[in-house]
Amino acid sequence: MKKFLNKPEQFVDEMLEGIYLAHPDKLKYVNNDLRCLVRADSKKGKVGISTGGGSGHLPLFLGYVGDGMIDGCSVGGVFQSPSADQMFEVTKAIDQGQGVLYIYGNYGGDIMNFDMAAEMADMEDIKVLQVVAGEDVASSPKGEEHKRRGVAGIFFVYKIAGAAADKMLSLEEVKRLADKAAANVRTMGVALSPCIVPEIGKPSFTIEDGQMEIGMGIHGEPGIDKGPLKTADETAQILVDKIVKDLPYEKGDEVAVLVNGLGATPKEELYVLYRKVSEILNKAGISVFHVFVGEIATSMEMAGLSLSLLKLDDELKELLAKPADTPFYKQFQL
Amino acid sequence: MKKFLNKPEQFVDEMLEGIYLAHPDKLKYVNNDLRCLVRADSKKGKVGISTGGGSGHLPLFLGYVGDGMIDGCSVGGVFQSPSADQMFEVTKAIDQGQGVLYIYGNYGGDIMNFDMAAEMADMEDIKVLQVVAGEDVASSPKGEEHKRRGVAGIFFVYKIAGAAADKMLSLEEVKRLADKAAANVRTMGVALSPCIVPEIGKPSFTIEDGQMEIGMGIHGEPGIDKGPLKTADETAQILVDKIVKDLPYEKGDEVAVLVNGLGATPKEELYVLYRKVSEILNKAGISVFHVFVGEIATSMEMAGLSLSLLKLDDELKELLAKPADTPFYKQFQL
Amino acid sequence: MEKLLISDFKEILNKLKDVMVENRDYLIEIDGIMGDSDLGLTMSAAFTAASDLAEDYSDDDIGTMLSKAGMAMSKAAPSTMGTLMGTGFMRGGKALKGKAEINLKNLYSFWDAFMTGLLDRGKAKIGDKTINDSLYPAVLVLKDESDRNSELYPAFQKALKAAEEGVEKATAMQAQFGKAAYYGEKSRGKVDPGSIVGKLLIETFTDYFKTQ
Amino acid sequence: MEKLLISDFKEILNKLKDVMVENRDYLIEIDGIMGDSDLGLTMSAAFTAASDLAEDYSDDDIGTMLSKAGMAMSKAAPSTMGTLMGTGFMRGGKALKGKAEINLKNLYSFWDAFMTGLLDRGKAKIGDKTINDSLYPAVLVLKDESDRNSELYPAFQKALKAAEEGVEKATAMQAQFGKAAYYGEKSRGKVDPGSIVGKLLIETFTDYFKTQ
Ligand SMILES: Nc1ncnc2c1ncn2[C@@H]1O[C@H](COP(=O)(O)OP(=O)(O)O)[C@@H](O)[C@H]1O
Ligand SMILES: Nc1ncnc2c1ncn2[C@@H]1O[C@H](COP(=O)(O)OP(=O)(O)O)[C@@H](O)[C@H]1O
Ligand SMILES: [Mg+2]
Ligand SMILES: [Mg+2]
Ligand SMILES: [Mg+2]
Ligand SMILES: [Mg+2]
Repeated sequence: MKKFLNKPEQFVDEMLEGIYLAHPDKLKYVNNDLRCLVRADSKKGKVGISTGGGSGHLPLFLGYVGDGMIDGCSVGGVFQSPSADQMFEVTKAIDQGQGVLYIYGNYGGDIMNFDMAAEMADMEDIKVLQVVAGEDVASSPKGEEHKRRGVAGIFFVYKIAGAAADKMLSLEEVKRLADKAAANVRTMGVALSPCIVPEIGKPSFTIEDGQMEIGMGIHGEPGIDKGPLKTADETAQILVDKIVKDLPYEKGDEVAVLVNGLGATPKEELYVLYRKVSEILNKAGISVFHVFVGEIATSMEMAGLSLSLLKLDDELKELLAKPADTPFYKQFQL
Repeated sequence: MKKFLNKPEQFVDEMLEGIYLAHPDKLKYVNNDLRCLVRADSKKGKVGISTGGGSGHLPLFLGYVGDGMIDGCSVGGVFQSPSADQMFEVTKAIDQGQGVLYIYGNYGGDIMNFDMAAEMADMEDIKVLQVVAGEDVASSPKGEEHKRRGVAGIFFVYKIAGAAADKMLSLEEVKRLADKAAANVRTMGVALSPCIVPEIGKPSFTIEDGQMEIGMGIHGEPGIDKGPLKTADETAQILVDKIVKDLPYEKGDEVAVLVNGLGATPKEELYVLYRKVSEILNKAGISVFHVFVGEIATSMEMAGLSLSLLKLDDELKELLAKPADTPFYKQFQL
Repeated sequence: MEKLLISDFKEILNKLKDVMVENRDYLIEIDGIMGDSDLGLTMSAAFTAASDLAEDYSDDDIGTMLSKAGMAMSKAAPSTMGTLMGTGFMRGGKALKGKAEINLKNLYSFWDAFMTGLLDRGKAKIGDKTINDSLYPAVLVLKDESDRNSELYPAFQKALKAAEEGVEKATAMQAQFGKAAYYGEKSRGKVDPGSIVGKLLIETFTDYFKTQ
Repeated sequence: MEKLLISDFKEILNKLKDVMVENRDYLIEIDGIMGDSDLGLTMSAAFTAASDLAEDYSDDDIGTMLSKAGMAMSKAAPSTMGTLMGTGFMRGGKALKGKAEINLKNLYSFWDAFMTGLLDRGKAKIGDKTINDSLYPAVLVLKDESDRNSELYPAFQKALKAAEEGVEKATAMQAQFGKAAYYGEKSRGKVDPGSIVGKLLIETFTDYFKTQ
């Protein structure tokens, strides 16, 4: 294991200490718990948006806490859910009387804990609604969408919900828009190499030399096809085909595209892939409103990438285009 | 070699095609040559700033072409200088009669080619001045600063020069400020794993299991100490000590910090390192104006990081704080 | 009929901690096959927290102590199994609230509430290849035995047998929940790590009663 | 005295291409020791571009053809050595501008201008462990031989010997320029890849004259 760390069991807390030291004007923690992260400033009277999940995916999840995006995040151990308790503390800290929307990925541990947190919030009369993001088409077939893993597409859900809350819309309305984004996004990924959880110290799965795994999840969940490394163009074709057929995205549709690096894969390769993605979408008559290329949801040092499409309509487009400014994500008006 | 690519010899051009497809409103190329990249729009009457260098370092170099930063970039093959010819084409495209400043790293091939390009520009009466960035303290001892490699610190030089040009300062004045930034920045890096040039297909250097190389350059140039992997805190201590002593940075100084990931190293680890950097600087009485954490200058999938400090005064601080908006780098007013 | 005091539950929680620590590597290994290899870490952390809490607990209310142990577990290990254990102990403890002495009937009501907590929180059904598939049959046996006023040790021996059979059955099932569900048909034939945890719970109680 | 025509230079550029392609892997290997392993790639690319240009060149102006070949080289391979080769051929070609026939005297003036180009562009001095250290001694020999009106083949044989000795000397030097300079003292005893390129240039000319 080649990592910059001190004691593996201190990894997450030391990372958080570094984050608070680096961004003291933007982020703080509540309840004396580094893992209960909230915005240092906040817009009064706004619906609160909170997320949470395991560490090891930066900028996911906490990186989207900031202006125009979300308000708080409970932080788990590497690939571990934070506790209901922590989620509840964040909820209390960001509620401004307008209620709080939870947005999180479709993982057992997270669901149970957010459910528990919502029960706790209910007992304190904080109105909580939940949006579970699950859009990895490789993780479950059509018809069983509710079983799908949440991966990089959650970025779009944050962005839409964040912009909606910023417009001072109601909790119900923010949820409606977040649900719409979640329903209109599809993702698929491919992995070339594993990653190492510091406390485990060695990869918990392997991908052989010269092999790639199509559809692998961001914690190494199995994909749908393990086989010899394909070219960038072939890979793009497989990802686009599967995603486009699933929703389906159709001729005349307008989409936002996200080409997400999982960690070790350089930006150069993401652009080589996008070249083909753009060509295929263009041929299919699907137009691209904007493409995001970079590390949006990672698995530490895993090599690989994922592709997400978000189908847009006027209201989603308007919200997606709004600026955002967090320590990890900056966007000028599109 | 596990990479998303088609033919290795097409890697750079396909990457560029992807980049132009992704950012059509921001970037274009001139002279029918994908490798002569310039801003799609531009501010009239401004001093032009151009850079160039080998591919494989995204967001370096072309990623800093955009609003508030630089105007053009000639793009070489992976780890290869672009040609003088290409540099000259970019020069012609971005000159607005106020002259052009070349900012590039201290590498033999780049120097020779930019020198040739400057001769060509001179023949066409385009005024060109040059700033060579070389700040890697591990690459050459104090007293031999002119031999030092240019690495991530060039980001600060772009930022300062870009903001200066944006203020419509003269070529000489922009150069003065860029030189000042270059003179006040120091960097040192450490590598954990090598990277692969696509056309070569295998690593051209190795770092053994459990080993790290302190002071390694971004093309695998040898460092000053190869030895067992150190903890994040020990690594931070070594980097800060060497950098601080070199300039030297002193009690009461105000600095900007850059913790740069070389490629595969996750952001999590950069923050674990920054935690200690912050502590050491704090103890030394050096205050941090702003810290940049992320991938600013990479070596494809190399694992490792570099630390840069820029000593600030009022004029540098004002320029550093200005917003910037390129497809690869976005900064709101600090 | 035998009575259990708060000291017994402190001892049982202590044993549970030991068992989870002993099985740390084994749980890591089996969770690594279709999961994320954390189960050994989380169960050790959860039961260490529970045992620490119990040790420090100075009152004699068994139910409250177990509820608090559950809260401590879900804070210490917010993974699927940690949260389920936390929920189970919280709900089970609630069923024993105020009690300083416990018999098999009470113990059944603990396990019944524990099980209901798991089903509520996890939303998995019997047959979905989870901890439910080893624990639920064991709890059914405890109901029977409690109705028949059995002794603790033989009752738990039978429950353990049911849990062990449950592990076998779960092995043959296709996972519908948790990370293993991504393996679909391929999950058949592989042991479900959660079902092992269910069995370890019952086994630890059983072993404790044996030595009394 | 022997005369070289444009056809000879086309043939020599063609041979240079072959030599660089044959030595591709060797140059990659030696550049890999303290450099970036690209020398085999860049020299093949540069001389292929030069040879292609020469093949298509339809005039009889040897100097212009060589200058253009230099431009093609620096476009095709803008690395250190590619740029130096480009500069060398551009400057050398300029010295022969307008000539359709070449003798040893002219050829010396080509190499003299070539060498000056390298020193100008690269700013390295003799003794800095670069191509200069094999090429400069060879060019000095050519000056002598040209002053003495020697035949082409023996003149180049001697120049080649000087280049070979230059390679040996360069091996012992400490690198002051290029990537190898980062190795400081450690660069001593390791062959300088650029010096090999210098030797290959002279060797290819020599071999060509031998077979005439
Ligand atoms: N919804 C659920 N209800 C009950 N048990 C579940 C559920 N989902 C998963 N499990 C059990 O959890 C076990 C894995 O636990 P754990 O390792 O803590 O999960 P994770 O690491 O995914 O959070 C599985 O073997 C299964 O028995
Ligand atoms: N300034 C210089 N002047 C002359 N020759 C140089 C100079 N710098 C480096 N060289 C030569 O260039 C050789 C390496 O060439 P090349 O592989 O093209 O360099 P790079 O890959 O660094 O651009 C060295 O072996 C040395 O002989
Ligand atoms: Mg990364
Ligand atoms: Mg990267
Ligand atoms: Mg697990
Ligand atoms: Mg080289």
